[in-house]
Amino acid sequence: MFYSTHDLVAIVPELILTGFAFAILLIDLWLPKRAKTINGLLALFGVVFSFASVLTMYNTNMTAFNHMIVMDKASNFASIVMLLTAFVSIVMSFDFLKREDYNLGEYYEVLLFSIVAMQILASTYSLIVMFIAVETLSIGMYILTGFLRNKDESVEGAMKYFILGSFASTFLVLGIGMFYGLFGSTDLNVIRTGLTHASALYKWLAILAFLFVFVGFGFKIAAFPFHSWTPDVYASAPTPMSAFMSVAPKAAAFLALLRFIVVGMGPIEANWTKILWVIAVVTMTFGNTVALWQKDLKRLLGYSSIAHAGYMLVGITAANELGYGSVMFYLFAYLFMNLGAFAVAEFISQKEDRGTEIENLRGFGYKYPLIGAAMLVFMFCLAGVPPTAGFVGKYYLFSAAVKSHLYWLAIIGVINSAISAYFYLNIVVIMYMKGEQEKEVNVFNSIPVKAVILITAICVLYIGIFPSSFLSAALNSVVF
Amino acid sequence: MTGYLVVSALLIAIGATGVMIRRNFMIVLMSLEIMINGAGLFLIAMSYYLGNVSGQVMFIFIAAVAASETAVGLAIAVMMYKKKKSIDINDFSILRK
Amino acid sequence: MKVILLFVILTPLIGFLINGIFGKWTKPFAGVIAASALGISFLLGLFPILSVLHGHIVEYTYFTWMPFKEVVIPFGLRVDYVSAIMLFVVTFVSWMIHIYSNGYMAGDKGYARYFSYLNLFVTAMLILVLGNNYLLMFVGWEGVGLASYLLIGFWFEKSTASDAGEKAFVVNRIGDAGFIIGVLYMVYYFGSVTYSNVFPRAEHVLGYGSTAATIIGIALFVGAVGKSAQFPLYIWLTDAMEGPTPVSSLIHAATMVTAGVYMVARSNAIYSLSPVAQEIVATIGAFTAFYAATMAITHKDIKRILAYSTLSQLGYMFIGVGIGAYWTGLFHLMTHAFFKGLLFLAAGAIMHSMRGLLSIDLMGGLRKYMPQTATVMIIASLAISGIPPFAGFFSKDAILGNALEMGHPIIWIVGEITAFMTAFYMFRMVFSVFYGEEKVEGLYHELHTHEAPAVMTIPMWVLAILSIIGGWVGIKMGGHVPIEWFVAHTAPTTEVAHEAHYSEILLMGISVTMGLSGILAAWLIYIKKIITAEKIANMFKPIYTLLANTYYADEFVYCCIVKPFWWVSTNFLWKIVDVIIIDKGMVDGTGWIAGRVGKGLRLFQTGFANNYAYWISLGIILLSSWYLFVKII
Amino acid sequence: MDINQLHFPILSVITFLPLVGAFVVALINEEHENLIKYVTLGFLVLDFVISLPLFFYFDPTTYHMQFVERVPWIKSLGFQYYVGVDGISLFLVLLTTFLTPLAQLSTWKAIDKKVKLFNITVLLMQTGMLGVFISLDMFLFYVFWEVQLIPMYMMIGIWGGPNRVFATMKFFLYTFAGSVMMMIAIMALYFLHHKFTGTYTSDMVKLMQSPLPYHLQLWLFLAFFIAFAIKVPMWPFHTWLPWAHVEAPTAGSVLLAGILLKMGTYGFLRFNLPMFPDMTHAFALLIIIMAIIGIFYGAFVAMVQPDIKKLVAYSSVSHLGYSMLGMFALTQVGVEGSIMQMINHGISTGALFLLVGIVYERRHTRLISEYGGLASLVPAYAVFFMIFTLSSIAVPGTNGFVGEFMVLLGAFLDKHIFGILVAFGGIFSATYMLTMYKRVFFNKVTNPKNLGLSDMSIREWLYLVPLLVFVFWIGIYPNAFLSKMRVSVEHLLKQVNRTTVVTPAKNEQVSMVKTVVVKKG
Amino acid sequence: MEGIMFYIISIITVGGGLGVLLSKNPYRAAMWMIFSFFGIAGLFVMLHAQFNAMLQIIVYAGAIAVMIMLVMMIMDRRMLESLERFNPQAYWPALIGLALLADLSFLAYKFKINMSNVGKNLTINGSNTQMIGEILFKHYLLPFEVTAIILLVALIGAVVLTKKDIS
Repeated sequence: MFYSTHDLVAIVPELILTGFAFAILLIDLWLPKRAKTINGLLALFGVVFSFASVLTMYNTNMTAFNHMIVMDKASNFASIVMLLTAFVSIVMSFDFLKREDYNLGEYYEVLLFSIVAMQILASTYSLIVMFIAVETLSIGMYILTGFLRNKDESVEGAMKYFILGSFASTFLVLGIGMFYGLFGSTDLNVIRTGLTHASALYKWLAILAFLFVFVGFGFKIAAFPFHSWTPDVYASAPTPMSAFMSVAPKAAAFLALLRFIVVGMGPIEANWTKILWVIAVVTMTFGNTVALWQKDLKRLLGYSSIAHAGYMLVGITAANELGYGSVMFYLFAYLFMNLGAFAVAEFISQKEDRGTEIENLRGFGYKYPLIGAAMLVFMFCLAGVPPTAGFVGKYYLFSAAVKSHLYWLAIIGVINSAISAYFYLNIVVIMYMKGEQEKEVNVFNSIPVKAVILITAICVLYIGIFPSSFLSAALNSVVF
Repeated sequence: MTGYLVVSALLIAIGATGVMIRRNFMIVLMSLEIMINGAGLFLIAMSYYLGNVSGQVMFIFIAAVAASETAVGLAIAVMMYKKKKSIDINDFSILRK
Repeated sequence: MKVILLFVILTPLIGFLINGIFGKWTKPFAGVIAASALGISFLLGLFPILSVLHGHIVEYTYFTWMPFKEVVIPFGLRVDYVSAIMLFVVTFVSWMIHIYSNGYMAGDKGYARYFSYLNLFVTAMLILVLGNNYLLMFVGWEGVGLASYLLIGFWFEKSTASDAGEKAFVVNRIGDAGFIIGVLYMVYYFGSVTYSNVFPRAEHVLGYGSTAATIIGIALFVGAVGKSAQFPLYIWLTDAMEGPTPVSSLIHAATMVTAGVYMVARSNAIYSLSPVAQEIVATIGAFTAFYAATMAITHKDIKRILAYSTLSQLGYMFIGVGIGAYWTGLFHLMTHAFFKGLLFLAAGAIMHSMRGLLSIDLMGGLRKYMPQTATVMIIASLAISGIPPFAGFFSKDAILGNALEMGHPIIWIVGEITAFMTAFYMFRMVFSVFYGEEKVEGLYHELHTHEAPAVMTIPMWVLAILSIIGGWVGIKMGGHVPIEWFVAHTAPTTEVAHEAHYSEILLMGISVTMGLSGILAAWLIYIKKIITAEKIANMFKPIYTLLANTYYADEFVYCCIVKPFWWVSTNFLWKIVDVIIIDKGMVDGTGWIAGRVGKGLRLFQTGFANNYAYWISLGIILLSSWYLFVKII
Repeated sequence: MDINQLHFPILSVITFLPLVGAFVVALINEEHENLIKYVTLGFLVLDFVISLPLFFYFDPTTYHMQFVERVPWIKSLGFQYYVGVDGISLFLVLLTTFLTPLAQLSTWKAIDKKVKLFNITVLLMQTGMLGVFISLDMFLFYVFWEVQLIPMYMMIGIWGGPNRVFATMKFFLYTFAGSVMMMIAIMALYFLHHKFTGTYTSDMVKLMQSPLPYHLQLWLFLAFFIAFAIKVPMWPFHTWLPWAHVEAPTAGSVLLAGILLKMGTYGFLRFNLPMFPDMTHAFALLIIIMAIIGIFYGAFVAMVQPDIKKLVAYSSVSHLGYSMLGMFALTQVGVEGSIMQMINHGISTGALFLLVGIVYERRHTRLISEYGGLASLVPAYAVFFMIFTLSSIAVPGTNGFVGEFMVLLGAFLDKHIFGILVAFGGIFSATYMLTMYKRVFFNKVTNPKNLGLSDMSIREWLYLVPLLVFVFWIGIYPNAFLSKMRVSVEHLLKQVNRTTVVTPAKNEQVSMVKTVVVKKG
Repeated sequence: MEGIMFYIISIITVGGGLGVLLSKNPYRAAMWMIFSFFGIAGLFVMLHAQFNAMLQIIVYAGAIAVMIMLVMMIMDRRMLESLERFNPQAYWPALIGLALLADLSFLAYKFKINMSNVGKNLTINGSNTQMIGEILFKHYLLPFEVTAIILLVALIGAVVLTKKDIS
């Protein structure tokens, strides 16, 4: 068993990012303080090149490293989502880091390594690789959460994230160990073959193993009851990183979960759909109802991301191609709306990344008409109102459920989106309908952030009105 | 086999309980180590009973991961200490509800 | 002819539009415009009437109004024997009253508005009369109701006037609901509402004595009850006297209120099929005739006396159409239009010169100041009391005679008693107002009471003449009564199996006796003062109180219907059902539950890292133990 | 078969022209308020003018969709941009293009803050509303259905009264909650249609012929029912309406009452009736009972309202009860009457809201008790108010009568008792409207604040007179409208009756027919 | 014989764990932890995983424990010792822990795998290390490389989180 350059081709996007990460690591040492932005630009280039390589190889279908890693449309689609997220987050970070006086090269390094981990997570068929990738990514995230280390919240967030993340990953290891014990391998295809012919006892044990593995993934995608870190971490992390965390790791984890579930757990579909049914329902309901009481924009988005994870679980629960495709599409749509919303949070944030209370948005729509309008679009998008990407995404998710005759799941889903409309619209209310802001609120007047807000808003609308090509791409991507 | 698995289960449960009931961050960290070792034991036991060395290889990865985790965990502990001169995790609970 | 007939309706409509839209500028000539519009209308109307007299029924369809799959409703006008009479009465009396109004309303600030309303009323009334189908009749039916509403509330700054207008409209709406139900049934059975389609097929489709005919008959009669103010929907009419007196004269005496009678006569083909419906019509008519007359006896307000008298007379008309002798109803309708119109005009003249005072207690000996008014008033009173050769005698006699002949002796008796009371209260009024002494010293002087101007007296005289000669068409000539013969072309008298034969002379004698004795009684009490009215009132105190308060009908309606209704609507339907149960409870409650769930779940997020770990562990335990312990074992 | 007799994408043009207008207005500087108003009005009037050929070129002899445009939209699922009108939607489209400019004209003075945003909102709303009525693709329909919620939400929330936030939230959430149920049903319909016919389509015209088994129709019907019943709003789903109406600015109320509510009734005609014929028959009685309750309940509650707008709002509940009643009577005249009633309600209630707005603009109160004796102060206004009141209480000669009579007749021909019961509804509508009229316009002027009231300005005349024309046009010559909807309604009823056509007398036979249908799928 | 060994080592392992769980003093807890790690290493040896046993001692008992001790060194000793031992509501989470134990033990009891190759294939030429090396570099190259990244990230992270304030 020997490796060839062929194997390296499959990880070109990862390699590019790794290369750039190392480049930053080295160049950072010689950069004077005022030129630290070059780090960011380098990271941006890395992302762009990686993105370009993903696009060039979009239709490739290859496996490498003893089937441990593949490059297929699914992984490429997920890569696109992650790289776009990374791109936007990096753009959002430029001025942010300058303002916070934390303009360190390490930020971008860790970020790039995390993306590498995510890409690997998204493109592997081996559970153990998944575990390592998840951990790499998690560690990156712990670090980025605590990056503003002089801030109480940051420390606390990182601490919680760390404890809970490690806690959950133990169960992931346990689950992987069980699969290994049962089937002698952690390769999903082997597991699938084994499961197809497995005895009832094996199947039963496999379900339990599935549960433990799911703890790990559930933690990453913030499914109830493994969600508890989400709001705290989102609220405490640097805003660009909250944005990043709410999309990219989720995209990777969802794709990994899809692979694990669809490929590995295919034979016991009947069982995991039931489990996921319950989890999806609880997750949506939890996220949405608790979000009703939030006062802080970032925290609200944290809860809302729990809810959105619930919606996406609906797509997986549906257990059909449409469902998987729509999960991917939803991730793609969610990218823009959530990043946009976080960008607005950044826009209103003060020094030390504070001041993201919703109340600070009072009269915002009139003071900043364009950005206000964009926020309006994001809010309606998150609530799932057409003509936005969020609506189309939700439509497909629920229609997948309906296709699998999971009517109640779909109904609970839409009821939830009606509940969610309340708190999203409440933001609109505050922006437009509560009169002027009394106190002086200094916004973060960063051109990149504004550009992000406007461009994501346009994208949200564009995808909402002309979803066709994106949708076919998403639907075609999940043919495993 | 059951014996090893039970030991593994005990370690995981003890570690989990530690995470749940202890307030000292360092001890939480240790509990996490114990947990992951319990899981690692499971893997090694599997490896032995299957007659497949992959499990042992995996344990190496897990050890590496655990080490990195600990490194970061300790960094966080230092942050906490710097911030509040305390590593009681209950002192860090302003983010809630 | 087609265009002429259309213009009979259009002319008042044009008058309405001119005065209504350009009222600000036409104000000085509003009366002239309106009256001349009516004059033209009347003259144009003569053409179709002549045509009918020559035996040609005039019917034209102008356009299809509402074409449905189930029924096609045309806009067409029809003048036949029945509507010819109505056309004549309506246009002529209206014309007279328009002229009269020129004098009566002079100086009012709503002069143009008044005439536009009046023209609107005539338009609607003509549509009612001339429409060739029930729905068009309904258009007119509601249209006159609307005009009546507007005119009653003409002096809208008086709250009694605006209340009365609303009351009239709403009460009429109850009747209208009945009417429309009748129309619906008609569509159901006939697939048409056009007279020429319905009547010839009525017997074939419905059958004699069928429930269907009864239902349609009763439903339509509910409409008539509302419009013609029969018991129990009469309550609006007395309040309607809040309007200007010419309006009372035109709408609430001469024309609109008789629409019900016209409609029943019009629908004779249906009523003749249903003895039950006929019985109901006649009974209600008789009851109202008597009931209203009792109330007229005690009232002191001239217009209200006349209003109750109108109710009573309308009751007579319903007796006429109810017993199946449709011509008698229409005959009385016509004569009543003349003399009752005249009575109101005369009352108006009195009011005019008394600056709006109306109570008979304030008057007396007015004859000297207003001789012409007094004369016409007496003529009209004689007519209404059924004294030959005045018009009322012939028509009333025809009704009562036919009632007996058709086998309704009780109705006849009631009718005769009512005739006595009619004469009594009419002459009570005449004697109190025109004869005797001035009751309030110096009042007339102070008010500069004088005779009405010519523009008012001339129409009065015209009507007075008609009140005398108008009934002569009811005299048997050449073997048949002209009016009966005329009407019977369209509304033949229902044939009765056992027709009783009574001596016509005897019946006439009884009627006249009743009338005369009524007058005599009034003379004895109010002129001779053999016994004072107060004494009688004291003798029958409870009855008197009851009558003076009009049987407490308004109070009853207010306390038992209106008030509970408002109370239930406000306190139960709105404040409890709508606001609390549905809105707060069901709608907001759902949201509230979601909020509570969120508030509860929020407690999970304690902020302590340990606690977060609980949930993860618990999740694992719950999920896995479901499979571990429940699923397998 | 689809026809586009103009060979010109007229429907798209009228739908998206306001959107273009919104962009144009967005580019104008906020300070040029008058320019903004004129440009907006210009676009709306232009839109109306362009929509007129729809009326004149409409072919009343066919039930097929006309002025059709069809472009693939979301290819992977077969959704299309498919628009067209038939005799049912034609008038609602025209009503929209007609009413919006008038509503906008009414805001000339009433909206004094954020004028630019307001006008953009109006234009966007126009696009959303038209889209709902022209969509023939379920998905497209749903998109528009929800899209128009947003501008309405903004309109109530930004320019509304003191309780606007609560009202607008309630409006949005309530209708949204209803329509997401419809979303599920739309999805289910899409997949079920595939199950029974083998093709995926969201083409409404095709779905109307979809053979759905009885038990599946039930749930789908209910889901659509909830969405539309809330929108209509039928009793007891109506409680958002008084809130929304009272708090909304005049133009908002006009559009809400005039057009948005019609979407509910229109939805029933487009979805529930033709797609679920069995359920339509099964539920007809229930819905009719609800409609009748609504008619009376709306009237009773309207009667005791202290606020003019709230009164008119409750009267809407009553009026739309008529519309629902006529529709579910399932007779030709009933359904036509229902459509007429929609148009009438748009005109007369819209006008009433405009009128309330006029006086509100001057006095900033809508409480009946604050007024009195207005007839002598503002006669022209009083006359307009009277005429629209009459139209609202269905006095013959006005449009209201035509619609109400048709509904009555339709209901009566279905079951006598319905017609008879509802015939009495007119009493109460007269009561509440006239009582209000009396208290506002009659009697003496008691409140000295009213003395300074000025009568209607030319602009106000300008937007009320067109409505007046329609009051009498429809009242006197309804055939102009009826003839155009005749064939479409006939076809609709044929669809509704398609399963019961097969010997309806015997239950077994009917169920046999149904099993055949099931097996086919 | 083996059975007895197993029990002794198990008791050491679990006892160490319990020591961590219960001791108030973190220094002592760290000692307990090392104790436990040695136990685990013993179990590894029993499971024919000699390489891992060494790894366990070097990495865990050595590196990690030392790191933990080091970090504790820089902290205030009194603070560390004065911290509350348990959470205020420590009882029901302890119950959760017991439930978890029951759950996992039952699972362990039920867990059955194919045991036809017990103890085989774990060595090449009697060397467990060589076998691991073969597999690691031939089969698990990718995860190995990724492990490099994770360590690097942890390194960077530890630096960036703890180094002195930049300003």
